[in-house]
Parts: sequence; structure tokens; C-alpha cells
Amino acid sequence: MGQAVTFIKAINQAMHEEFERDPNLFILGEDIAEGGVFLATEGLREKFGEHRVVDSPLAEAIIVGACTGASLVGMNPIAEIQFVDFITPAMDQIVQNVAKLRYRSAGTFQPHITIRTCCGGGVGGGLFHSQDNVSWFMHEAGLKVVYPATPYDAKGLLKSCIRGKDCYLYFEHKKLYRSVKEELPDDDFTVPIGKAAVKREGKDLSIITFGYGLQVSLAAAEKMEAKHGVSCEVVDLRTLRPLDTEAILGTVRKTNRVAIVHEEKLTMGPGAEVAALIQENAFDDLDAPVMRITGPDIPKMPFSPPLEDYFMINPDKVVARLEQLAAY
Amino acid sequence: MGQAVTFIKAINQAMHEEFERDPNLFILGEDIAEGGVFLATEGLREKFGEHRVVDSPLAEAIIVGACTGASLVGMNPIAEIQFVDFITPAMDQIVQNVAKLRYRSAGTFQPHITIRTCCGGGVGGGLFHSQDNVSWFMHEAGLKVVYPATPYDAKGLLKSCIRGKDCYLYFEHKKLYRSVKEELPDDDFTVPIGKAAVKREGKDLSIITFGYGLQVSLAAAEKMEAKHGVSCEVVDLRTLRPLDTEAILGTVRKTNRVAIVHEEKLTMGPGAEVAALIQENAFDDLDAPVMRITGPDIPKMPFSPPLEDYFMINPDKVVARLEQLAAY
Amino acid sequence: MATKSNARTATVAKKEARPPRNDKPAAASQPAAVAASASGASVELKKDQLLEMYYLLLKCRQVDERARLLFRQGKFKGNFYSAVGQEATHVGTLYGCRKTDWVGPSHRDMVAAVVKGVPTRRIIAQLYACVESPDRGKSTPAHFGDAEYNIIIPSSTIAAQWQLVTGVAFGLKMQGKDDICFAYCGDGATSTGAWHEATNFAGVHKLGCVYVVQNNLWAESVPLRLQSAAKTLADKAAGYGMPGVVVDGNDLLAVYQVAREAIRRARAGEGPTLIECKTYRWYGHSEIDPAKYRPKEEVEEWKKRDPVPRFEKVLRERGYWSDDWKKKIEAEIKAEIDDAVAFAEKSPYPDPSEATQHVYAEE
Amino acid sequence: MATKSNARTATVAKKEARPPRNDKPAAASQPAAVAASASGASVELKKDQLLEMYYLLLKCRQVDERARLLFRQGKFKGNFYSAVGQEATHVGTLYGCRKTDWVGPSHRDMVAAVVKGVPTRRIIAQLYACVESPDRGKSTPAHFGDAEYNIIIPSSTIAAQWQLVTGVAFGLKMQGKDDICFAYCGDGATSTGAWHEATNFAGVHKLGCVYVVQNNLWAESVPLRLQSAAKTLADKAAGYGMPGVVVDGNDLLAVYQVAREAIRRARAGEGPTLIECKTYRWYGHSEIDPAKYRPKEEVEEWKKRDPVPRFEKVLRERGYWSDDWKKKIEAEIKAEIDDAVAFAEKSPYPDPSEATQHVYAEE
Ligand SMILES: Cc1ncc(C[n+]2csc(CCOP(=O)(O)OP(=O)(O)O)c2C)c(N)n1
Ligand SMILES: Cc1ncc(C[n+]2csc(CCOP(=O)(O)OP(=O)(O)O)c2C)c(N)n1
Ligand SMILES: [Mg+2]
Ligand SMILES: [Mg+2]
Repeated sequence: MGQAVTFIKAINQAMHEEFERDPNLFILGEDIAEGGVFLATEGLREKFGEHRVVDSPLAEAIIVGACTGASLVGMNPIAEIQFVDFITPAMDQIVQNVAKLRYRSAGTFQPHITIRTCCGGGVGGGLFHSQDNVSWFMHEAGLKVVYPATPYDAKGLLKSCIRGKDCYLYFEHKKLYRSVKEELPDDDFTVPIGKAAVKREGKDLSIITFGYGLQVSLAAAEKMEAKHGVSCEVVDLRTLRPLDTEAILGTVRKTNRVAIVHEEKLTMGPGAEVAALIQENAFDDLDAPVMRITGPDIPKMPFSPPLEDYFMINPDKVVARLEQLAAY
Repeated sequence: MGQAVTFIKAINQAMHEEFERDPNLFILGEDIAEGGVFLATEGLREKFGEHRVVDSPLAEAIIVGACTGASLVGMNPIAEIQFVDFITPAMDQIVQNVAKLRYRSAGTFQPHITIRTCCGGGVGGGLFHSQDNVSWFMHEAGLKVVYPATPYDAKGLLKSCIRGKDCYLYFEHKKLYRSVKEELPDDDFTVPIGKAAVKREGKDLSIITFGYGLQVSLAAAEKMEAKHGVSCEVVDLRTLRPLDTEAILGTVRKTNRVAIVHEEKLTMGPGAEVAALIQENAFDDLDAPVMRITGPDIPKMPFSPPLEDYFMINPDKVVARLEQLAAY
Repeated sequence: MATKSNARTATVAKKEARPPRNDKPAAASQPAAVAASASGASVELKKDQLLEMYYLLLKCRQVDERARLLFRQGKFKGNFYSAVGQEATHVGTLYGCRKTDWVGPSHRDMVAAVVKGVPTRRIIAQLYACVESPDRGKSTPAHFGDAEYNIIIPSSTIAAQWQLVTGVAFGLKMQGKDDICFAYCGDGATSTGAWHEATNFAGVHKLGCVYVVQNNLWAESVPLRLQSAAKTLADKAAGYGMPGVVVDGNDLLAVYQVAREAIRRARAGEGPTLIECKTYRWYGHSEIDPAKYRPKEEVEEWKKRDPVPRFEKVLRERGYWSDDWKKKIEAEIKAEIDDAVAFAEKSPYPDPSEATQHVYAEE
Repeated sequence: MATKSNARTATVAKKEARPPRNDKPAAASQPAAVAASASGASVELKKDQLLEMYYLLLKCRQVDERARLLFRQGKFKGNFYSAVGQEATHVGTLYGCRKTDWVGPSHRDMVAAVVKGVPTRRIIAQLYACVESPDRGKSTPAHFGDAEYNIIIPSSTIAAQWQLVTGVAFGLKMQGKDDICFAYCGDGATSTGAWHEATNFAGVHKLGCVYVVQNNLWAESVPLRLQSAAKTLADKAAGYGMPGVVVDGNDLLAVYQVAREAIRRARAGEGPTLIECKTYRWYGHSEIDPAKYRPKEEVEEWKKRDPVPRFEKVLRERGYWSDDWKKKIEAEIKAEIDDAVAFAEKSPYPDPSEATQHVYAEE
């Protein structure tokens, strides 16, 4: 194993290695050639040149459109949307062009794109640097949606997107960028898309989560163990479309009690689909309703610190709800 | 009561009456001054002039942006998005400006807009004239989402939007335009936003639906009664955000078995939220898992007739699933 | 004029008078706003090339008219967007292009495939949404695409093709290839954000794009005066740092000449060109649109500028014309279309199970 | 030049030389690309008006610099986007406007509120995200809006203000009012689809908009050459059928003069104008951006064109200047800011329960 790297470094490494590996790989986005706000693309321009690390005009639709078009002649594009809050101008391209081009041409046109974007709150970003918006894309057949929570998964999943044949949205939670570190193998590795992972074994109840929710859930699980002797299993979805139904139902059948934890707003958040799916497929295994522990139904998220705190999930908030679940 | 009018005529009437009532009301959209593809705006320009019935450039973002801005000086705008398939270019305006302007200004700026759009398949429209996309907007705090199923509700709900203070998306299913007729009261009436309605009483199981789903569900309910003596209650949500939790839980507590019927794709479709909500709040009242009877997880929807048929819900498909639910 | 700061040689473009910009009848407000025809003077084309161009023009017309007829006969479902009246914009730009060049057609550009050399059977099959269509019935009729011929399948969302084609050109540039990209759109499309972002991007990267705006004065029932206040749509080009040219879109040789220079620039890596073709659609926006919003005189005036007899006149002037030849090719084309129709009618709809195919490349 | 087809009288604009368009140091490629200053010749302003303009210019500078300081001192969270170096674009356009005129600022235009006459306490309170802020802490610092002064609260999404202001102008026109709308944005914003759709719409409806593009050569670290290939950003105006003017954005009177004509047009119902102000931000994109991507020489060159001493020179030339007066107003402004800071520091954060307020007008 190499040395411990941060989440953002893992992403940066993945791109460096894949740029080396595939001469057709390029990246297009705003403010990337200098490394970007979070240094995700640090060193790429210096090493691979500005014809492969391309600063785009301030125009999210054509970032996606140009990448998609370029993929039709065999290029391998990464489109960076600086913040997922600014993905809305590209909605038309993503939903109508990217997601449907393969389908509407009966597979004769084969778009391939990795759309990297950063998301999530709790970093003082306010209403326009804290959004998730992942739910919209989970709804769209033709897209795959990846949302890693650890450096290992971040690196392995990004490589899978870049090497894959489909159209991917890849979410990076800002709060993870420098807060989690992990030793990564020196050797090349990938993480399969569409597979969840049990990140903590447990037997009394299950927490299904992803992204920053994983950190919060693991901390909450520790507290539940320490405080109540309740053993929590924590499942990291890693991919939000397609959902890993098998893994989800597996943990439900094991513990019979399940909570979904995410930062995104409650109504029509990712938890809605997961909860619907579980009760549909494992109704008789449930000893309690599937619980959704999520952000509130207000714009994500107001700036002033007490308002931001109100919005954010944290271990204590999760524990308070899990206590109810355990007692149901 | 007056004479029976179609769904589209009810919408047209609502606008005529409200244009008469409120001199600040105007409508902006593509191809509307001549009446539009479906004649929703028929006669408005002739009666109220082209300064109030304004053909816009082919530009959905500014249709919404201009209406929202105009509302800040006290105008009362209806923005027409010709097909909801073409709402994606306006996503940025709807989600970031419309939905959040009131909130981010702590209520000091007060946008008000009614975004009318037509949706739904089964009319040979193919991939770009059959979409729903309603799920995205159900997720957004700051928006209200209305989706009527009958001429009476269409007229009454549209009036409520026009007279309301919030920002509304108003969905019109194309298949309903001329297929349903109803006698409407001569007197002015409105239908409250946020209230579902029981459209058929029943005691054995509940169907929760909206839009074109209502027609399909009512037909399926008849068949269930005739074929199996199963009495189905049919609840029309009418508003998708906010959901009428009380009405939803009411029917669940009455019948203990519930299916959600909608045409939109399964994953993260409106049914996901409704199912999650029901099992959360009425778990012990359920004798069977909440069932989702919906369109498949493929782009909505392919053109060729057998492919379209594959996508569409219909009474027989619904009955086949309801039989399973009744037998659970 | 937008070409001002990007001085070019195309005399045709400069001579072009502007058709009327409002929705008044053209004839009333500005009679005979047809540009002096380029009629070949500066265009060096050999006889067989000119005859081939006429053949293609006629074939576009016949294929399009047959498609309309088939729709009205209830032979296929959905809708159809006729390009009749606008065919010179397709032939003039695409004539002589490479099979490997890319085309991004919009809803009204099915006949671009005719010029690109796609067999008529494939085109008609697309209308029938049958398994012999390149899209196996997934997309609506007239949204013809063909991966074999590098014709991107249109999406209904206006300017989608503009974005994709720009991306293709970006990819080709990164690969050092000199294949180029043609994109087509209407006057209405120029108002979209997608169009703006793509055109601007192509300007920045000097992409090999030939952008063809078919200004037919209407976007559905919306007249140009409510679409744009620009003097010409080509005026937009300067804002993207590219040449903008206005041309009589019903004058085949004029279009051809303007396109040649745009093609040369694109292939040489000198960047994109925006060509505004002033033209007109004879029929409604689609076959279900009676188009009552257009004054009869305007329609009549434009029908007089029909590109087909105008080009016939050129051939006559040069002594290349023969009525027999015309009859012969007309019959040939008709036979080809008849065959295609028979072929499509025999081809079955896809099996319902195909609905779930092609959503992803990897399950 | 885009003004070509819309001939105007502003001599200032026409004399303007273009600052360098690439990311090479300005000094190296094109030394002293500063336009001949309008220096008042044709601008009729009385002494007290000129002094008031200087006062506002200085106040913008001081408020902005204090905001930067407060951020670096950790007094408020979030981020800050300094307009230092660009203040003449705000004072020159907004000086003398009505309280009922509308302003659509972007992220870098907090000081527009200073010119519009908003009390400094409100502005500083916004930075502190406290209950005395007009937005009660809902939005991020520097995104200052104020319904009392018709200043639309900015969204981060670039060009959102452009869209809203255009809509306001549309509403005002329908109401027959002659209040007008000012919108501000950067060079980067001109690439967005939202910007295009709004500007085009304003052209079509001849709305009362004064559109101000602050071309500061950079959009974050992205240089203008990767943003646009247009000769000037004002070249875009012709594509919308409106006049486009380039002006030295660091020359207060030049901006003022160009803006007067735009304001006159807007108020008279003659339609919008696009003004490109060539200017420069002295500091990073935000306070967390060291802006290493800009050559030192370029920054130095532009600091020499500081609008404040340039306008001081004008006052001196006219014999209106006095060092004592400068000291006096400086102290006055400082005192006002000190008071505002003390005020904001005492104001509490909102109660968490406010998080759920203002989502809807009606529950
Ligand atoms: C984004 C989007 N908005 C609206 C539509 C509906 N629509 C289809 S064609 C059309 C008019 C197109 O006009 P123009 O660009 O002038 O092309 P023309 O039909 O005249 O060839 C409209 C509004 C659409 N397809 N896509
Ligand atoms: C739609 C959108 N995309 C991206 C961003 C991120 N962003 C914020 S400011 C900025 C650059 C703005 O540049 P410019 O328009 O030139 O204004 P300046 O900052 O130079 O004043 C970018 C890319 C955003 N806020 N909104
Ligand atoms: Mg047109
Ligand atoms: Mg800038």
C-alpha cells in the first residue's frame, strides 16, 4: 500500500493515471487548467498540455454538448461542472442528448462521457455552493450515477467511469475532499459501478447511505454501539443509478430494521426510491418502517451558520432518530 | 351547470375568465398567439391583445425568466412551455431563480408565476413529446406542482395558481385534452392546491394516482369490481407538491392495501415519494407492500407503436398487478 | 453586415438584398427581394456536376413530397416536417462533401440524407418506424440519422444537433482530422441558449463547422420580428468572432458558392462560418399545421422563387438542359422511391422487447 | 464594430483602443491601451455633481476594501468578490438614477448598492449574515439585494440577474412605466445561454435595459481568449439588434457619458444598449483566489489605470480639487463604515427556526 491520500488527491491521481493510459482522454470545464478551486485537476495541464486540459467558456451546456459530440468520434471526455449547483444550464444536454442519444439511435451512436461535479453542504457554501441535485439524474434512464464516499472508492469508481462505455455522472462531496484519508494500493485498481459495499458489519439495524452520509453514519453507528449496545450495519450505496438492489435487500433481511441517511432534502430525495424499493421487495422482513433521516424540505441550504446547521445531518441527529427506529 | 366541456376547453376557459378578471395577467410562450398546437390559448390574443398574449422567441429560459422578473413589479404571468420535454433549457431559471428567489431574499422579493406545460405519452409523440419530468420539480422546495386529471379540477386548479402568490408548475396531460368531458358550474369556482380527492369510494384496496393515471385507474377499478368483486378506492392526488399526506394516509388506513399508478418511469418517479411516505406513516396499517404500477425504466417513450404500447399503462396492465396486490 | 470585420470574397452574399423581416406579405412590403443569382459566373462546375446537383435537388423534392403524401395517406404515424422550398440549402452546402464529413440535421432536414447519398430505402424506412430503419423505430419520423453516413440522429430539442456537431468538430480537431461538420437549424433556433453556447465555443476553438441557418421567416407561427431584432441573423456571427454571410437560400449556386468558402475555411482549420440562407417552407410547420398565420401573398411570392425551376433555368442558359433527361431522372427517382416504400411497408415494427434495448452500453 | 449599424454619437466609445485580448501581459503586447479620456469635454456636470461622483467612487472603494479586510480578519464567513478597480463602472452608470430604477447586480457588484444610496449598515450587515441583513442571512456575503431600493438579490448562477432584470423591464413596459433596469455581468457571463436568451428578448421587445458588461479579461482563471473570439464583446449587440458600445471602464466620465445615452434610450422606450466596460479586478476572483494565473505586469499596468486617481485628475484640472476635502470625505466614509461594522457585529445570527421560513408565500 502507498501512503494515505485524501479524497481529492485520489480523484486527482485517478485522472493522472488515466490520462497517461488513454491518449484520447481529455477534460473540459471552467477554471480547470490551473487546478481548479479544489485542485482536483492539479498538474494535469502541466503534464498533458492545454489541448487535453481545456478551460471552457462559462457555458455548462456546451461543456456537456462538446464532450458528448467528441465522444462520437472516439474521444474519451471528462466534463467538469464546477459545482453541481451550476449543472442546471446543462440539464437539457444531459437529459435530452446524453441520456437518450444511444437509445434513440438504437445503439448506433455511442456517446460516452464522465461528468464530474462537486456537491454537498456544510462548508459554508450557502444556497448555490451546497446543492446535490442527484435525485433528478437518478430518475433518468440512460445515465449512471456514481457517488463515492472514500478515497479508495473515489479513485476506483472514477476509473471505472473513464474506462466504461456509458454516460456517467460522478459526484464529489466537498466536505470529503480533505476530511478523509486512506491508504491506496500502488497497483492499478477499479471499483465496479452498480455495487454497494458494507462499510461496517452489524446485526441490529442497517443504515443505508452514500457520500458524506457515510462519515456521519459510521460515527452514529459508533455512538449507537457505545450508548445502547445496538449494532449497526452501514451500507454505502456508492452508485445511485443503478441501485444495488441485492445489497440493499441483503442488509434489510439481515437486520430487519433500516434507516436511509442522506444530506439531500427529504421529498423525492434518493431515500424515497430506496425506501420504496425496500418495502416493495422485503416487506415481510421489516420489523419497522424504513426510516429516512435526511435534510429538511427547504432550499439546500441557507448560508447563515445556524441555518446551515439546521440543514445539515450530523451523528447526533442521526442517533436521535435511530433510537426511535431501534425502539419501534 | 353549463354544458360538458373538454379538459383543454376547461383550461382555455380558466384563462379567458382570469384574463378578464385581472388586467395584470399575461401569457408568454412559443406559438401561443395563434392558439397553439392544442388550442389551449385559443381566442386570447383576439380578445386581450398581443401585448398580453405574447409569442416568445424560441427560448425557454427567458420565457420563465421574463415572467418571473415581470412578477416582481406586480404583473401576473403565465409562462407556457410548449411541451414539458422542452422545459430542460429553463431548468436553471425554474430551480435556481423561481424556486429560491423568495427564500434567498427572506421573502422581500415575491416572485409569482404559473408555468403551464403539457406532458404525457400514448399519443404517438415519441421520445420528445411524451415526457413528464414532474419528479424533478417535486423535489424542489419553493415550487408547487399541480397535475389535474379532470376538466373541473383543471379549471379550478389553474385559477388557484393564477390567483395564488406562489410559483406553480401546472401539468396538462395531452391524452386528456379531448378524451374527457365534464359539465362545469356556470359560477366562478376554484380548487384548492395541495388537496387530493377521492374520485371513487372503495373498501378493499386503494389506488393513488393523478393525471392520465386517473382514467386508467378508474377503468381498472371497474374491472376489479366486475371480475373479482374487489372494491377499489381511487384517490386523485391533483397536487404533487405539496402532497396531501392526510388524504393519502386516510385511504391507506381505510383499505390497508395500496397501489400507486402513474405513467412516468418507475425509478424516482412520483410513486417513490408516495410509497416512502405511506410506509413511514402507516406501516402498521399495511397488509401488503405499497405497490408501484408505473412506466418502465427506459427513456419515456420510444415512438414505434409496439414500443409505445410497451411503455404505456393501461387498465389491463393495472388489473394484472392489482390482482397480485389483492392476493398478497 | 456581419461579414464586415471578416472580409470575404463571396460576392453573392454581398449583393443579397434582405427579404422582409416582418410578417407582412413579402410581396407587399418588398417585392422581388430575390438576390441577383450567382448563376455560375464565378462558380466552376462541370456539366455533369451541375446535372448531378439538379438531380439531387429534384430527388430531395420528390422524397419530401412523397413523405408528405404518405403521411396524409395515413401510411405512417407521428408527424412530418417538410423541407419543400428549402432544398437548395441542403444541396448547395452538402454537394460534394465527404462521406466521412458529419451532418447535424434538425427536424426539417431529412433530405440532407438524400444529398449525403443515403439509400432511399433507409430514409423511407425511418418514417415507417420499422426494424429496417437505422433507429429501429425508436425516434419519430423525419428525425433521420445514420451512423454509417455520419448523420447525427436529430433530437426534437431545438439546437441539440448544433451542440453535438460542435462537439464532433472539437473531437476531430483534437484528432488532427480534416473532416468537417455541417449543422442546420432554423431562425427560431438562433434564440436558444444551446445555440449560443455552441456557436461561441466553435468560435473560440476555430472548429471546422459550417453552420447553416435556414431563415424561413417563421418558427411555427412565430414571425421573425418576435424572434430577433437583428438586421440579419448573420449579424450574430461577429459576436462569435466568425464570418457571417447572408445568401439567397433558394439560389442553389449562390448557396453552393458561399458554402465552398466556408468548407474551405473549415477544412483548412481556419474556423467556422455562419451562413444565413433566406428561404421559405412552402407548407405548414408540420403536416398538421394549416399555417393560416401566413399571408397567402407571402406564400405565393416565395413559391415563385422555387429553387428547382430557378436551377433549371441555369441549366437551360448553359445549354445543359433536356426535357427528356428531366423525365428520365424523374422516373428513376420515382422508381427508387416506390421501391423504398414497398420495402418499408414490408418491414415489420420492432418487437415490444426492443423497448428495453439500447438504454445502456453495459448492463 | 457593433455600433456600426446603430450609429450613435458617443465619441468616447469610438476612440477606445482595445486592451489586449490574450493572457499575455498587457504592457508587453500593447502598452498603454487606455482610451483617450472623455475628461468631461462633452459631459455637462456641475461641480457638486462631479464631487458627489468622486465621493461615491471613493466610498465604493472604501466599502469594498473594508469588506476584504473584514473577511481576511475572519469577521465573516463564506467568501467575498472584490470590485476594486471596477468601481467606475458602477458609479458611471448608476449615478443620478432613480431610486425606483432597478438594478441586477452579479457577484462582484455589491458596491452598486453604495451608488444606489443604500445605507452602509445594510450592506455590511449582509456580509455578517445576521438578522439586520435584508436577506436575514439566507444568502452568501456580497450577494447583496434590497427590495426597498429595487436591487435584485443576486443568485450565484451566472446571468440569473440578467434574466430577472430583463423580466422586470418587460413588466415595466407592459405597465407603461419609464423606470429602467441596469444589469451587470462579467465577460464570462456573456458565454451563457441565459445571457443570450435574455439579451435577445430585450432586443425584440425594445426593453428599457442598460446592459453593462464588465470585461475584466478573466473569468476566474479563464482568459478572455478562451471565452470569446469576438473582436469586442460589444460586437454581440448587433446580433440582438441593439447598439453596442465599448468604453474605457476605468474612465468615470467616459462611462458616465456612454451610460447617459443608454439611459436616455431606455427611458424613452427606444430599447436596450449593451455597454462593454474594459476594466480589471485588482485582486483574485474571490478572496481565496491568489490569482497566480495573471502576469504581474498585467496587474501592475492596470493598477496604473486606477479609476480613482484618474478622476481626481479630472477634478484637479477643473480646479475642483482640495486635499482637505478629500481627507474630510475619507474620514466621513470611514466613520460610516465603522459604525456599520459595529452595527453588524452586534446583530445576531437568525434563529435556526428561520430556516423554514420564506419557502412559500402561502403554506
Ligand atoms: C427546446 C425546444 N423548444 C421548443 C420546441 C418546439 N418546436 C419545435 S420546432 C419549433 C420551431 C422551430 O423554428 P425554426 O428554428 O425557425 O425552424 P423551422 O421549423 O422554421 O425550420 C418549435 C418551437 C422544441 N422542439 N425544442
Ligand atoms: C452558471 C454558473 N457557472 C459557473 C459558476 C462559477 N463561477 C462563479 S464566478 C465565475 C466567473 C465569472 O466570470 P465573469 O463573468 O468574467 O465575472 P467576473 O468574476 O470576472 O467579474 C464562475 C465560472 C457560476 N457561478 N454559475
Ligand atoms: Mg423557421
Ligand atoms: Mg471577468
